[in-house]
Amino acid sequence: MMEHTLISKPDFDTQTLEVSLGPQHPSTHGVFRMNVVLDGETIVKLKPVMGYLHRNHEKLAENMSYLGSMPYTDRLDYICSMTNNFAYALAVEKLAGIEVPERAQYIRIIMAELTRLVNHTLLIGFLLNDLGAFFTPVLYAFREREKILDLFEEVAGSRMMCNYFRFGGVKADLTPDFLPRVKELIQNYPRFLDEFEALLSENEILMARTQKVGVLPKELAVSASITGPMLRASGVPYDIRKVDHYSLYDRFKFRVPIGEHGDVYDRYYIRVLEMRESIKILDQAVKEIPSGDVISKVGAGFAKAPRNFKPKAGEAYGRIEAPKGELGFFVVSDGTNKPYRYHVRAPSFINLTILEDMCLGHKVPDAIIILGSIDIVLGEVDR
Amino acid sequence: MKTTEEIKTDLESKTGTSITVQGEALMVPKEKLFDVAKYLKDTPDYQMDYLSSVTGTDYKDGLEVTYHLYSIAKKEGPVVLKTKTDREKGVVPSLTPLWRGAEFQEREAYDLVGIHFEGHPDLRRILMWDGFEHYPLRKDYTQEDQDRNPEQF
Amino acid sequence: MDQLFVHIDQAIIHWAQAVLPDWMAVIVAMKIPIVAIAIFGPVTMMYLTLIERKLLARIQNRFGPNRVGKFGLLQPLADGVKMLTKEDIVPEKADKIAHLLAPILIVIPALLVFAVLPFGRNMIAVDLNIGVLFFLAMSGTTTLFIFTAAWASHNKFSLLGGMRSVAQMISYEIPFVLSVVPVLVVVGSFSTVAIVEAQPGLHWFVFTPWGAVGFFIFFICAVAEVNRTPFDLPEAESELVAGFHTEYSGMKFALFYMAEFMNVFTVSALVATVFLGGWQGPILPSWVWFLLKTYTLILIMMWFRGTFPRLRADQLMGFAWKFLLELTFVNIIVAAIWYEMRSPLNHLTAAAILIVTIIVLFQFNKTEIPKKRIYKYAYAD
Amino acid sequence: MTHAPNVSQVDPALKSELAKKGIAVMKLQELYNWGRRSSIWPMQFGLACCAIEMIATACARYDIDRFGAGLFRASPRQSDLMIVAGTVTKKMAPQVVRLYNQMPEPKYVITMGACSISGGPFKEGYNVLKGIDRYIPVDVHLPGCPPRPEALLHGLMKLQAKIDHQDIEKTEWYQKGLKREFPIPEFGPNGLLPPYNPEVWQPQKRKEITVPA
Amino acid sequence: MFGIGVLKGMAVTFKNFVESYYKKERLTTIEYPEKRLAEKERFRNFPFLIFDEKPEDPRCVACDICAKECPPQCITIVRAQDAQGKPLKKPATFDIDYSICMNCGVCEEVCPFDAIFMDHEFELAEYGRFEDLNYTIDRLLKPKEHFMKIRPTDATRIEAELKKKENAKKAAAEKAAAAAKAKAEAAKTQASQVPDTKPETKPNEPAQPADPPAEAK
Repeated sequence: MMEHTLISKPDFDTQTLEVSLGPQHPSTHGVFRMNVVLDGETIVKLKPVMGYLHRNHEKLAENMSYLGSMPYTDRLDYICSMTNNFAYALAVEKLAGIEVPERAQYIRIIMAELTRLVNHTLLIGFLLNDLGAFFTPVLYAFREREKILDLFEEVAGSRMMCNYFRFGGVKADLTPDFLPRVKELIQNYPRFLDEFEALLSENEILMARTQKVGVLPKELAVSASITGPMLRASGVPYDIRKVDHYSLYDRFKFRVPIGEHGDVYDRYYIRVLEMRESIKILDQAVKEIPSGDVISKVGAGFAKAPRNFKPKAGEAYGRIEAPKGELGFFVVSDGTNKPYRYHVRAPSFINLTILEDMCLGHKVPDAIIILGSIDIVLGEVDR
Repeated sequence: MKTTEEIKTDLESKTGTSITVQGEALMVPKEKLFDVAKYLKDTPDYQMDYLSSVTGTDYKDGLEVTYHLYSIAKKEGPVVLKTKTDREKGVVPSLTPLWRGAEFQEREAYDLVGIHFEGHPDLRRILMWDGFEHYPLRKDYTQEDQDRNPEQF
Repeated sequence: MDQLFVHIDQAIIHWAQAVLPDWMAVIVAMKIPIVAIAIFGPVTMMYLTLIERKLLARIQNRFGPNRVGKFGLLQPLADGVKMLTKEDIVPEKADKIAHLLAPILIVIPALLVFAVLPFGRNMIAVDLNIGVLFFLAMSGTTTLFIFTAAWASHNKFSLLGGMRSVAQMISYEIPFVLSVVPVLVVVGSFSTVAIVEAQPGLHWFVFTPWGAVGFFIFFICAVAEVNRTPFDLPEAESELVAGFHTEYSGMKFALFYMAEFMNVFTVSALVATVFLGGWQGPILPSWVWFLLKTYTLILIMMWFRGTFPRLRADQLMGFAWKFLLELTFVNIIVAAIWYEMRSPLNHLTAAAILIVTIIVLFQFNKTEIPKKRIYKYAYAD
Repeated sequence: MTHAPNVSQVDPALKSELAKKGIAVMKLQELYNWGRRSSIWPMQFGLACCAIEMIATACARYDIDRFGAGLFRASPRQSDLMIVAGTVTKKMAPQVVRLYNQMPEPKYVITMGACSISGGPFKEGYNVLKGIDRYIPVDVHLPGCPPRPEALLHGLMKLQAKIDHQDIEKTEWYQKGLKREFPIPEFGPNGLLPPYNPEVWQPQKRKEITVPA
Repeated sequence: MFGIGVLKGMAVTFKNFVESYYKKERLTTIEYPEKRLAEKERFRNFPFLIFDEKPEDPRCVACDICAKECPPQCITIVRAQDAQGKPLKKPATFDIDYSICMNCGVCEEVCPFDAIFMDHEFELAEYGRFEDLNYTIDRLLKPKEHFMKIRPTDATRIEAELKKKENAKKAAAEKAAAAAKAKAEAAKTQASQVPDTKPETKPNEPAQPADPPAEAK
C-alpha cells in the first residue's frame, strides 16, 4: 500500500488544497462525492460522501407487498436489473420454499449472463471515459448494449426496468425468435470483444495509466469484504456461482479468471475475460434449454394476486454473483403480506470501503480511474 | 460445515457464553459478541474471514444486529450471529477491528436504525445529512410529508 | 489557377491606385491580406468545429449534426448566434480585469500567427525573414493567457488546469523548438518562404531520415502545444470539470474555443510548411496543396481525439524530458552530418545513428514502458 | 409532431419569393430563437437511471447530436439546458438549485422521468423531494420511468418548439437588470427548509373528485 | 515496441470511420422523427383502459384491486353510483397520475377483468404538470381494436379467454333458465294439487356479469 509522507519538505511552506470532487462531476458515475485534500496534485486525504441518491428503498419495501417491491429492485443497480430481480426472487423463494421449474432456471441464467455482458461492457466504456478517451469506447459499448436491451425489451417489456422475475419462475415465456437472436449475438460478441481489445488492451497509454495504480493487496480485500471482479483481480478465487451452487450453475462448464497484481489494469482485464466466460455459459444454456412451463403453479397464483402472498414468519438471506460482486437480500417476514425488515447487501456500497486506502499517494486522475475501476452505481450504493 | 447446534455447543464451551439458537441464527449477548466473532475468525476449523452483511433491525422490544459470516478460505456457508440491545441507548461492540468491511455497514446501521457501535473508527451518518435528527428505519418514525396511508391493504 | 488569388490582389491594388488617392491606395494594399486572414481565420475555426463533430460522430457510428441547415452546415452559425446571446457571468470573487482580458489576449497570437504562413506561391501576408521564430514566440504566449484565465476565475479546478498547462507547455516547448533546428540548419534561413523553396517538387524534408524523426517529434509537440488529446490535460474533461475555462460562459468561452481551433490550423500549417514542403506539389495549384496537407494533419489530430485516452501529467512530462528531448539533440547532429558529408555512405551512417539512438532510448525507459500480462484461471475444468 | 414553423410577421409571399433565390428573411428575434434552438448544449448532469437513458440518447442509435445538442458541457457555465435525469433527493436538492443558479441566463430545464417530476415511484421516501419544480421553474415534463430515448428526443423537440415561439420582449430573462436567483433550501431536522419555493410552486390540492349525480 | 498498441487502436477507429459509410452495422443511427424503430410487442409504457363497444361502459368494474396493488399508488378510482346512491359496477372517475407511474405492468397482471393494459405510446412530453399529466378516464379509454393492433398475440389470447367465459356464462344462464322452467312446471303441477302455494322461485335476474373471484378482499 503506497505509504504517503509529504515527499520532500520544501523550504517554502506549501498549503494543501481542499477540493470536493463533488456530487456533480463528469466522472463520478452519478451523485458521489469525494472530499479530497491535495498536496499539489497528490492525494493526502480522501473522504467519500454518499447518500445523494438515498431513495429509501428499504423503508418503502416495508409497507408494500413482497412482489410490489420487485419493480423497485430494477432501480437498485439500474444497469443490471435482471440480476437484482434474480437475487430478490432467490431470497424470497428460500424464505417461502417455492420450487422453480427447470426452463425458468435456464431462462434466469441466460438473463443473468446477458446482464453481466451489459454491465462489464458499460464499465469498460465508462472507465475509458474517465481515462480521457473522448466517448468513443462508451459509444461502442452502448452500441452492443442496445442489441442486448432489444432482447430484454422483447421478452420482459422494458429496456432497462425489466421486472421480469416472479417468485417461482419468470413472468412470461420467451418469444419465438428470442433464442435465434441470442445465438446470433453469441456469434458476434467475441468479434466485438476482439475489436474492443485491439482498441484498448494493448494501448500503451492505457497500460501506462492503469498498471501499478490503485493496488489492492489480497488480505485487505478479504478483510474489507470486497467481492466480485475486484476480489478476483487481487488473486482470491471466490466466485459465488461456484461456491453456493445456486440455481443450475453446476451444469455449465466455465472458468473464473484470476489476477495477480490487483491494480486497475487487472480489474479492467478480468472483466474482459469474464465476458468471454459468460458467452461460453450462454452458448451452453441456449443449446440445452428444456421446454416446459416457466412458472410454478404456486408462483403463478401469487403473481396474479400478490396481496395473498403471506410467507411463514422467519428470515432468509439469498445471495448471487451479481456483475459487481455479491448481491444479497436479507428478508425478515412476520407472517403478514408485508416484509418486516428488507435489507439489501449492495456490492458497490461495500467495495467503496477501501477507496481511500487505494487512492492515498496517487494523483487526482488516478483517483478518478480507481473509482471507475471499482464499478459503482449510485442507485445501489445509496439504496 | 458443522450444523448450527454443533457451532453453538462449540462456541459455548470455548468462549463460555450462553448462546440461544433462533432458526439458523445464534443469539449472542452483546458483551461476548467480540470474543465470539474473534474466535470464529481466528480458529483454523472455522476461518470465518469474510463478513458478508451487517443489518440493523428495529423490533418492539429492542434493536437487533444480524451478522452473516462466510469463510472464503474454506468456501463454507453462512454462520449468522445476532445481538440484541435496548432501543434508547443501544450500544453494540463494533467489529470493524476484526473485519474492515463492517465499517460502512455499521455506519449505515447507526444512521438508519440508531445503533451505536462503540470502538468504530468514525461513527457518522453515511446516507442522511448530518443535521437529520431521526432514525428513519425505526417503526415509530413519522415522516413529515407522508400522503400515503400506511395500511395499504 | 495557381496565381488566382495573387491576380485578384493585384487587380484590387490597381483599381485602388486608379480611383483612390495614393496614400489611401497604400493602406488598401496593406489591408487586403489582413481582411483575407480576418475572414479566413474565424471561418476555418467554425467549420473545423463542425468537421470535428461530424468526424468523431462517424468514428462512433452515428451521424453528426445534420438537422441544422442542409448537412448541418449551418450548425456553427447557430452555435455562434447562441454564444452571442448568452449571458456573460463573471464570478464575484474572480479578478474582473484578468477574467475579461484572458479570452481576448488568447485570440491575438492565434490571429497574428497567420501572417507568417505561406498559403501558396508568393501568397504570404508578411514575408518575415524570422518567420519561424516569430511563429514559435507567438504560440509560446498562449500558455501565459491560459494561466491568467485559470488564475483569474478563482476556481480550484481551473487552478489545477492552469498549473498543468504551464507544466506541459514548458516540457514540450523545448523539443517543439529544437526539432525545427535541423531544417533551419539545412535551409540556412528562418523565413518560411525560403524553407518551402528549399523543398522543390517532391524533395520534402520528411523523406530524409532526420526529417522523418523531426516531423514525428514536431507533430507530437504540436499536438501538445495545442492541448489536444492525448495531451489535453489543461481542459481535462473527465477530471477537472472543464479545466481552465470552467468559469467562462457565452462569448468569452467561444473565444477560447476559437483560439483553440485556430491554433490547431496554424500549427498544422507550420508542420506542413516545414516538413511536408508547404505548397510544393506536382500538378495541383500551390494553395490547394497547402490546404490539402494542412487539413490532413488536422484530421489526424481529430483522429487522435477519437482514439486515445489521456496521459497523466508526470508520464506526459517524462515522455518529453526522457525521450523527445534526447531524440531532438541527436537529430540535430545527424542532420548536420547528413548535410555536410554528401556521400551516400554518410547518409547510411546518419540513418544508422538515428535508429541506434531510438533503440537506446527505449532501453533507458524500460521501467516506464508497461508489459503485457497473462492471466491464470481458477476452477479450470 | 411536425416542427412548428417560425411565427414570423414578414408577409409570407415575399418570404417564399426570396427563399427561392436562397435568401432567408427573418426578424432578428427569429434569428436569436433559431440560434438558441439549434444549438442547445445540455449539462453533463445525471442523477440516476434516467441518466443512463440520457447517455443512451447521446449514443449511436438515437444520436441527440443530430439536433445540435450533442456537446454535453461539464461545467454549468457553458450549458443552456439542464436535463434533471433521476431522483432528486432532499440531500441533493440544494446542489441542483445551486447548479441552476450557476447557469447563464437563457436556460431551460427538462425534468426527465417520473422521479424528477413528482418523486415518481419513490415519492413516499423520507429523503426524496416530490419533484424539482418545487424549487426551480421547469419547461418540459417528460413522464416515464425511464422514458425511452426517443421520448427524450421528442421532449427536446417540444422544447425547441417552445423556444421558437419565445418573444424576446416578453421573456423573463431578457428584462433590464434581472436578478433571477432562486433561494437554496437548507437542511432541517426532518426535511428541507423551506419545503417549497412559494414564487415557483403552489401546493396543488388534489381536485375533489365529484361523483356525477 | 512502444507504438504498436497505439497504432492498432487507431486502426480500429479508422476502420469504424471508413465502414460507417458503406456498412449498415457500423452506422446504427435511426433518425428518430422521420424513421422509427419497429416497436416490440411486449413493450409497456403507460396503462390505458379498454372498452368493448361504447366508451361509456369500459370493461373496468371499479373493483379497486389495481389501485391497491400499484406499488407507487398512482391510481385513484371512485365507483359510480346510480340515482339512489347504490354503487354500480362502473368507475365514475379513474385517474392515473402519469407523473408517478413507473411503467411496471403490475396493474395489467393483477386485473381479473383484463380491463387495463400497457400502451406503446411514448411521445407524452408536456409543458404543464398537474393539468397535463394527470390522465382522467376519458384520456385513458381506448377501443379494443387499438389493443388488438398494438399487441396481437396477447389480444387474441385474451379475446379467446373472454369468448370462453362468455360461452360458459351463456351456457350457465341457459342451464339456469332451463332449471327454472323445469321448477316452474313442477311448481305448477304441485299448485294444481295445492292451489294456494305461490311459486316461490322468481325468474332470476338477467345474467349477472361474473362477480370477482373468491380472493378479492
